[in-house]
Amino acid sequence: MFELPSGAEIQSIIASITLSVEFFIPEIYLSVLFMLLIVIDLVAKGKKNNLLSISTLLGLAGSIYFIFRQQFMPAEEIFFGMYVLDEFAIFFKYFFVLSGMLAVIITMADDQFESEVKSMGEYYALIVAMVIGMIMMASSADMMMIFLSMELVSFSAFILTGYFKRNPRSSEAALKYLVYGAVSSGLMVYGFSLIYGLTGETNLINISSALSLHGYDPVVMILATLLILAGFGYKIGAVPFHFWAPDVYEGAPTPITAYLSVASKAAGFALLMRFFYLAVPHGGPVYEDILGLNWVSLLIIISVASMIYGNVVALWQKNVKRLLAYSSIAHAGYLLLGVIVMDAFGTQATLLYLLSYFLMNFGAFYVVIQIANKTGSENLEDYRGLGKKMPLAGAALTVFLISLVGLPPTFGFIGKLMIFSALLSKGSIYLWIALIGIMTSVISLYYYMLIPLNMYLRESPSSEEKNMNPGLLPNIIMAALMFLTIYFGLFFQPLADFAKYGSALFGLKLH
Amino acid sequence: MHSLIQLSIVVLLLPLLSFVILIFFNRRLPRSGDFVGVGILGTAFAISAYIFWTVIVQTYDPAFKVAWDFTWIDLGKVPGIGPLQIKMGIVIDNLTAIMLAMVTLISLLVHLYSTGYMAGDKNYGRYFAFLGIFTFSMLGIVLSDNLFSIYIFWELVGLSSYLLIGFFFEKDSAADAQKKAFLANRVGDIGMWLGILILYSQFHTFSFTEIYLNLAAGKFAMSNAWLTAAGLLLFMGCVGKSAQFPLHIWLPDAMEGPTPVSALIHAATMVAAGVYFVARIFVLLTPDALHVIAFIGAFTAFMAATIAITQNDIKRVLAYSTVSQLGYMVLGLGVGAYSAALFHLVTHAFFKACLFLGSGAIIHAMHHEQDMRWMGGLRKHMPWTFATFTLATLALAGLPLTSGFMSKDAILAGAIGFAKVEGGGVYYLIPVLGFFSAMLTAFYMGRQIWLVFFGESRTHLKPADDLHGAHHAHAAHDAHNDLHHSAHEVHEVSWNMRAPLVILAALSVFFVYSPNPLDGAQGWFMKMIQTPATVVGSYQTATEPQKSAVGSQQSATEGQHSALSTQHSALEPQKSAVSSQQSATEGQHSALNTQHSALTNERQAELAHGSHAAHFPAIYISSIMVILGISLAGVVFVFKIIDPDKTAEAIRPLYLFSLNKWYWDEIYDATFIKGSMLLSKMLAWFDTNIIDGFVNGVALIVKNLAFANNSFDKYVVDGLVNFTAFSVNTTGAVLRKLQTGKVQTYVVMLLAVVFGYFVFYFTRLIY
Amino acid sequence: MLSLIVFLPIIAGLIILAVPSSQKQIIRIVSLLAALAQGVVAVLIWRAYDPSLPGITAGPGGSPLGSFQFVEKLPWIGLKLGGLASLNIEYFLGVDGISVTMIILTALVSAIGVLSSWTIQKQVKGYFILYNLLASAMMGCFVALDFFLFYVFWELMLLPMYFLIGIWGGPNREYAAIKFFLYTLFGSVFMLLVMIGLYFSVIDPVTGNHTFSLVAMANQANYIQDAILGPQNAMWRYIAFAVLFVGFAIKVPMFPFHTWLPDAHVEAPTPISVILAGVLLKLGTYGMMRINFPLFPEVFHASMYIIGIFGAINIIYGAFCALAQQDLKKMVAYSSISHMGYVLLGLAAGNSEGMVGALYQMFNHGTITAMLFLLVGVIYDRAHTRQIDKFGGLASYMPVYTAVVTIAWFASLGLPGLSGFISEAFVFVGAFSSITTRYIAMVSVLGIVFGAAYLLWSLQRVFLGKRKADAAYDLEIGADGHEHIHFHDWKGKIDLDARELTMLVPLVVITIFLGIYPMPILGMITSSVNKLVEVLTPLAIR
Amino acid sequence: MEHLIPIGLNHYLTISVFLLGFGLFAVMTRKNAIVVLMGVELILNAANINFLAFSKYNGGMGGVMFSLFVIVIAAAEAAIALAIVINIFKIFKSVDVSSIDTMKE
Repeated sequence: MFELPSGAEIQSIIASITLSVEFFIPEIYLSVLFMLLIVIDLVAKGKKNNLLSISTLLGLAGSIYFIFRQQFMPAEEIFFGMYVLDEFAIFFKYFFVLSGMLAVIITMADDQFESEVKSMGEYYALIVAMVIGMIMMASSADMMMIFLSMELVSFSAFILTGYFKRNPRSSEAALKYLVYGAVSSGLMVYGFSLIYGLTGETNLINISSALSLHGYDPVVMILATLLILAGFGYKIGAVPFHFWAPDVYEGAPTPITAYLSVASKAAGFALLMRFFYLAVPHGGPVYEDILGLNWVSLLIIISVASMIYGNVVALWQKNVKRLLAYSSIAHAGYLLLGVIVMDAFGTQATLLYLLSYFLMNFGAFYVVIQIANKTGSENLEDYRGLGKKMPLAGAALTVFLISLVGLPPTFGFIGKLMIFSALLSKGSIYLWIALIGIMTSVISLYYYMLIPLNMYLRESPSSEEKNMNPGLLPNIIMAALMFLTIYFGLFFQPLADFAKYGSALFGLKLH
Repeated sequence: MHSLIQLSIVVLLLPLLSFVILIFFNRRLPRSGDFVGVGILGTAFAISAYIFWTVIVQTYDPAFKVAWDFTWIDLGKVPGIGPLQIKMGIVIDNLTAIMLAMVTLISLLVHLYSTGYMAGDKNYGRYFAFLGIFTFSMLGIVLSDNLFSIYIFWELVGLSSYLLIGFFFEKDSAADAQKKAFLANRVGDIGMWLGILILYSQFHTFSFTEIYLNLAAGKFAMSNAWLTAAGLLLFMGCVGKSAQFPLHIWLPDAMEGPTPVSALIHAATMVAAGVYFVARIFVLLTPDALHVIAFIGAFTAFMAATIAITQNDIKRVLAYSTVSQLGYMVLGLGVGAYSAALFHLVTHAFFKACLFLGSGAIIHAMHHEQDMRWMGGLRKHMPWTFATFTLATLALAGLPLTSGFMSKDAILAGAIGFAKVEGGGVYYLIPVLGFFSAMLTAFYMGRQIWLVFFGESRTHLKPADDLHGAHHAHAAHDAHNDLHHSAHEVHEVSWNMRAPLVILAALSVFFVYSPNPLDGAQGWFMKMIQTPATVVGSYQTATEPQKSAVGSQQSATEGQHSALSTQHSALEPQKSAVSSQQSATEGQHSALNTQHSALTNERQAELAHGSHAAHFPAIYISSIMVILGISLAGVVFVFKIIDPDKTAEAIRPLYLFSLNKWYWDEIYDATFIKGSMLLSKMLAWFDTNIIDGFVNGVALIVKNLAFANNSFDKYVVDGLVNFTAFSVNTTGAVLRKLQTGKVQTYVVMLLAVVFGYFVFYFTRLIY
Repeated sequence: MLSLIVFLPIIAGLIILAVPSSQKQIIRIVSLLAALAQGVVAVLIWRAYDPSLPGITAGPGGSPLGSFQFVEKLPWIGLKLGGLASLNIEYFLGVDGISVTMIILTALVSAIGVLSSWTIQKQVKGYFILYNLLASAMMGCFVALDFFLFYVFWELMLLPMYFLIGIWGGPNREYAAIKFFLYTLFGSVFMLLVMIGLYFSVIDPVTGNHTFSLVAMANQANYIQDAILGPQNAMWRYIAFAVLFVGFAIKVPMFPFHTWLPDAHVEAPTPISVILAGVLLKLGTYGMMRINFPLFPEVFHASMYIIGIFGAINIIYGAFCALAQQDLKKMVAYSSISHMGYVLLGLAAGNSEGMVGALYQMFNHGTITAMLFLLVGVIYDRAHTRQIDKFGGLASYMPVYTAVVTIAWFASLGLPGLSGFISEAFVFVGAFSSITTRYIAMVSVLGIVFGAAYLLWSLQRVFLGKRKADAAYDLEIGADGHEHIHFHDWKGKIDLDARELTMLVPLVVITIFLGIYPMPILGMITSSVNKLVEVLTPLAIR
Repeated sequence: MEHLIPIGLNHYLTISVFLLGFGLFAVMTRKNAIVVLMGVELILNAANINFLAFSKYNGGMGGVMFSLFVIVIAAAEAAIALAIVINIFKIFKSVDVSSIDTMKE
């Protein structure tokens, strides 16, 4: 029924592909790195040395060069518009590569791996794979690409979550993640299929034009969107699609928890923004009237729910990792606040918030790991009196938590400031949401402060004097992260400009 | 700056200097530096005596006045008001000069006396320091030319009185008394302060002269009721300081202080400051205010007199008589007998100081026995004390040939005149009460003299435990005295305590003040202290001539910047009248008329006229009353015709009523003290439980989580349940249950949510 | 100059960071030197200050120069945001009449605080680092003229305070600390929203951009008509005013947001109580004078009456609560509440006398309450209790201490000749002169009596009379035959020792001197206050 | 043959909806992890049918491509899933999904 393409067509296709490739170099490079790591693993069989990790670091660092080169390329749609290269994508490329590197660094610092697994084997390769997947999530403009990249990320995440094979929690987390992820991505695909049915298109831009041209059956549209939202929501871990998050975050190896809570959440947001900004018609009064369904209202509900739920439930947590898991749900809510503003300022605010969240969350998890290395526990009670034993770690953690609350002079405050500014720049319509955000951040102060409270205000029950010094390198890293968190809290201009750069292309496409 | 001003500043600062020296160096100086105090006060008295000489004797001028002020606080250009400064200043007129001399003199005498009385006390030096600060503040009141600085020094005398009453602070009774005194004064002061505020809020100045100018110019924007209120509120200050009803309760307790202090502060000077202050503000008191003042004074005089009858503590009797006499002065001011009241102030200061110092001598000699029931027969042992004490007593009782007679008589005359002018009726109550308390005064003073000096010594009658108590009381402050004392060890006090008695007694004789023992009005005092013209006359019945007159008065005064100095010009004829050999009465009479014709204030004219007319009746009645009182005392105590105890039994309720000081302390304690303590308890409870519970919402989260972290769970108990916190909490508790840990329930919820959304929008779509 | 005075303590903190924690003495000395240097700079500022410049709003040509002094104005953040918006934050410091006194006060109190911290033995290093951080933040709040900068400093104070109470505090320190933290944060987070709203409502006349500059915000001409907090949005302006007011009132603390204060004071160590009462409370009222009122003058004018009523409640309620306290420190804490009520009353009067009184009261309350807490700390060090009924008759055995206490107590109850009186007098003068608050003033006057009541009563119970049966000290006959007092485990001097005197004497001197001749302080503040009153008076009335 | 009803788009869609329902049902109710995963496969295949049907009736190869990729993904997913399930079985000695809930709340 389909007639084969002529030679000429094939020629042109090949030509366009070869043309596209040069816009695709970082991804290719990373894929090579991925395979290379597997090879290295095979060569250095099972030996527990830092060869793998170091090479991963270097490899990822190397990719930055290619990404940097892409900054000077014109914005392009490659592979027949399935894939785009724009500032937004570049921003996230940097973001993901850096988070990958931090994940590696954290992993190197985590002693749990010594006890839990024999060989790091494919671990680092999978991290790289996730980086690739997330980069593609951030830059794909076609439902098929979206699906593929999401699955790439998910699968690597499943394996990494369950990486401690002998650890029941880890395995349980993996299973839950798997089932939940599979279901929600299945639903998402179903939603995609419906949209495909409505428009006959898989490319986001064509979809939006088709939708706005021919209109559509609202019922199907609603269903489709909800299903797709289920897929995205599961990635960003926002209420009500968050259920997997606490268990997985608690069970997974801490570096992976950090990685998931920052990077894959960011990827989800990248996808969310691109999809809703490009494909789904929004803001235009026409569709609201026909549909009675306003995307913004939907997102508002989700974000408010996330802020309240995350913060309120976190009040009850005794396990620091789990506490941070809930806080990350809440932060998904804050990030959504930036999305619902639906303009360049909002995007910029979101991106900046992501950056701050990146810094402080990784920092917090890093300190948590350092403490776990020494105390072997992540329970709040076991943090008692740590402030004296590990002064630097205590101070650093306090700074990160303060930043998570959003108090000056930390980066987290800047993030909140930008988000709320974005909301208020729209006048008083979003003020009540801002109020909810403020209130919940006051609540959050309480449970965040529980940790310093235990570390400083309470004496540790055990008075045995074991060496609690994490060692030089970790101290340096902690200090560096702490310093950055404060530094960018005072001089955030460069990062804010970077975020502005990341949101540049959207400036044109937004209403 | 006028030389007198400079001198007065020196006088003002000298006692402060003595305070500073003594408070810091009393331990290093020999004799704890009492000679410093005495010496400095001597100098101060010398200077003020010179001032007195120049003002009163040399420039014999009722309207004499020099003033000087400086900017104390500069508020810059205040929006809506313009440049605003707050000035401090000094004014010297006849009254000031007299007060200066009086205060420094009595203070000097008390210093001298104390060197004997307080000898050996372990805080001897500090005592003189406190005397210094008191004298300083008292002189400040006397010299101030504005309400603000008067208020400042007002509080400062309060402070020094606080310090001196509580000088034997180990005694709880002393500590209580000093607190009571300060608080009672504070109550009066807030009234005074509000009065000041009313005037300031109108004229944005505190200076007397400017306020009076503005008032006279009719610039008072608020209603006349406010003006009366201002007057009465300012009068409240006097009520507090001069222990007028209802704030009289502190003065008797203040006798816990050393006796010389009682003489200086609580008889002669500080308590009189209230009267002095009312005199200063006399011109702005509306007739309504004056009526209230008159009644309060009359009632106080009467009430205190009745209480004094039954008191047994020698100092308490004198204390209540002080209250009573202050009542007289206030009464005098109230009825418009301005100069009479001030006259009484001065005379009373001297003879009452004499009485107190005398009682101090007695107490000293009796080894701190204060209960008259265990005294008696001291006449032979202490002749000097006896003589002076008796003379002063006669003055207080108001027998002719004494100073007290002249002043009290003048007041009573004024009262009668007042009652006449006001048209009789209830207003006759005032002179009646006055005369009656005059009789009571004579009675209880007679009683005191008799109990203390006559008869046989009753020391041995004293119950042992009582003796014991007394022993404690005085052992508290000088442990060196031996305690096995009895009457025949009593001997006359040393010269440095005797001399003041003699001087003060001498000052209670009539010729010091007036050539005519029957008429103080011929004396220099009442000539120098003239009733000033009211400035609120125009606020009563604003008739045209008054207005114009006031206006002219103001225009006339702008030169000398004094509202009152018109009297000067107005009084020229009076002086001529006095100098010409007419009968003094007519002179006085015409003088008053001229004065009023100048000021066109009929009321003051009528009052003066009335008091003058009532002069001789007053003399007769009061003399009769005094004779009555004394003879009654004689009947009861000397000739024992009436047995006091039996009578007491006969009229027991009245007796107890008087003995217990009309139960004022009990009443106040039951109402105000208990009330405010209860209220404060309630509020504190309210604070910790209700407010903290309601407002401090987040606390409950803290508490619950604290509970979860099982520490300080006691906080779970207290505080009301806060609702926001509670809801936050419970929602958390409920929501987290959603996280069942079963992945399939997660999926179910996911689908449920999606389906829910779907249904929601679907329905919105259909309808 | 201002940067110097702000960041000196932080520098000291960094130096301390380098010092090994075993070198306690060095650490103390470093902080002391920093505090003294701060004091020196403060004195220089005081000497060089020109009282004629009004401040509050911009001078001629919309530039703060010519109105403010020691101005430091650097661009800090200049962002082009997406769309048309842009974010401009300036590092903008400056001084005018209402801040210069507070600077002096802060320098003084924090220096005294360092001295009084000498007795801290636990984790000295951490303590002084936090302390210096706190000192910097406080100073920063007083000199910042950019709302953003102000907010940063404002929030920066919370954390050190939290730890200083929480780590070095008394038995219930956790509770008190978190209570303090949550209260104040609750107050300040909403400030953030108002700040952003103001940012989008105000245009800097010079640059034409939105601005956080308080100076520009204080001029109603710079507001965009239909902005969220523009003149047309009356409702939002009222809400914003209320939000800001609550935020500051919590710091003051104003009834009914005051309950954190007694707990915080009772638990906090002495130096922290001194800082808290001496400076932090002032930040609330300072914020009102600098931000809350001039930015929303018409709302202020509409709500003077309510503010006055709250002030009166503070005065009387605080006095009554103090009357009922058994714990000396708690009594002093409630007395602070009562005295800050005078400040509120004075502000509510809205006229120069009242405002001058309020500002002067802020200064005096700072010095006097510092003295009170130091004195309470002295007796607590010795007896390890603050229960009022555990003493009695101390006057006989600790004469110097008693003398200082008497001065402090009388200063606190507003005795003439001591600084407290003048400020209270002016507050009343102002409050009574303004028709709005006249009757409130008449009620509040009762505070004078009850203030005297609880102070004198406590004075009597602690110092006068004889030793109570269950007193916290023993009496023993000394070699010289006199009775001597003896605290159970107190080795030091019974009466005030040299260090305590060096802390107290300056305060006593200041209290007395300013009570006799207030112009040194008043002279600096009057012009600014008059200007402020002009700004606050709505055009209709002006 | 012409009396037979021609198979239209709706038939395909109906089937896919049924498949989706079965899949979800399986995921939600079955205890056995394997069956749960089969449910997931059903969901994906439901999507596949949609894609194919739509692409048949709308023209264009996008749907076919998509379904191809979905199939591949499903295979990969199955592989990973089985690995995890086996690991679970090693540890918990059971593959009862609902019994594995050590982490909750």
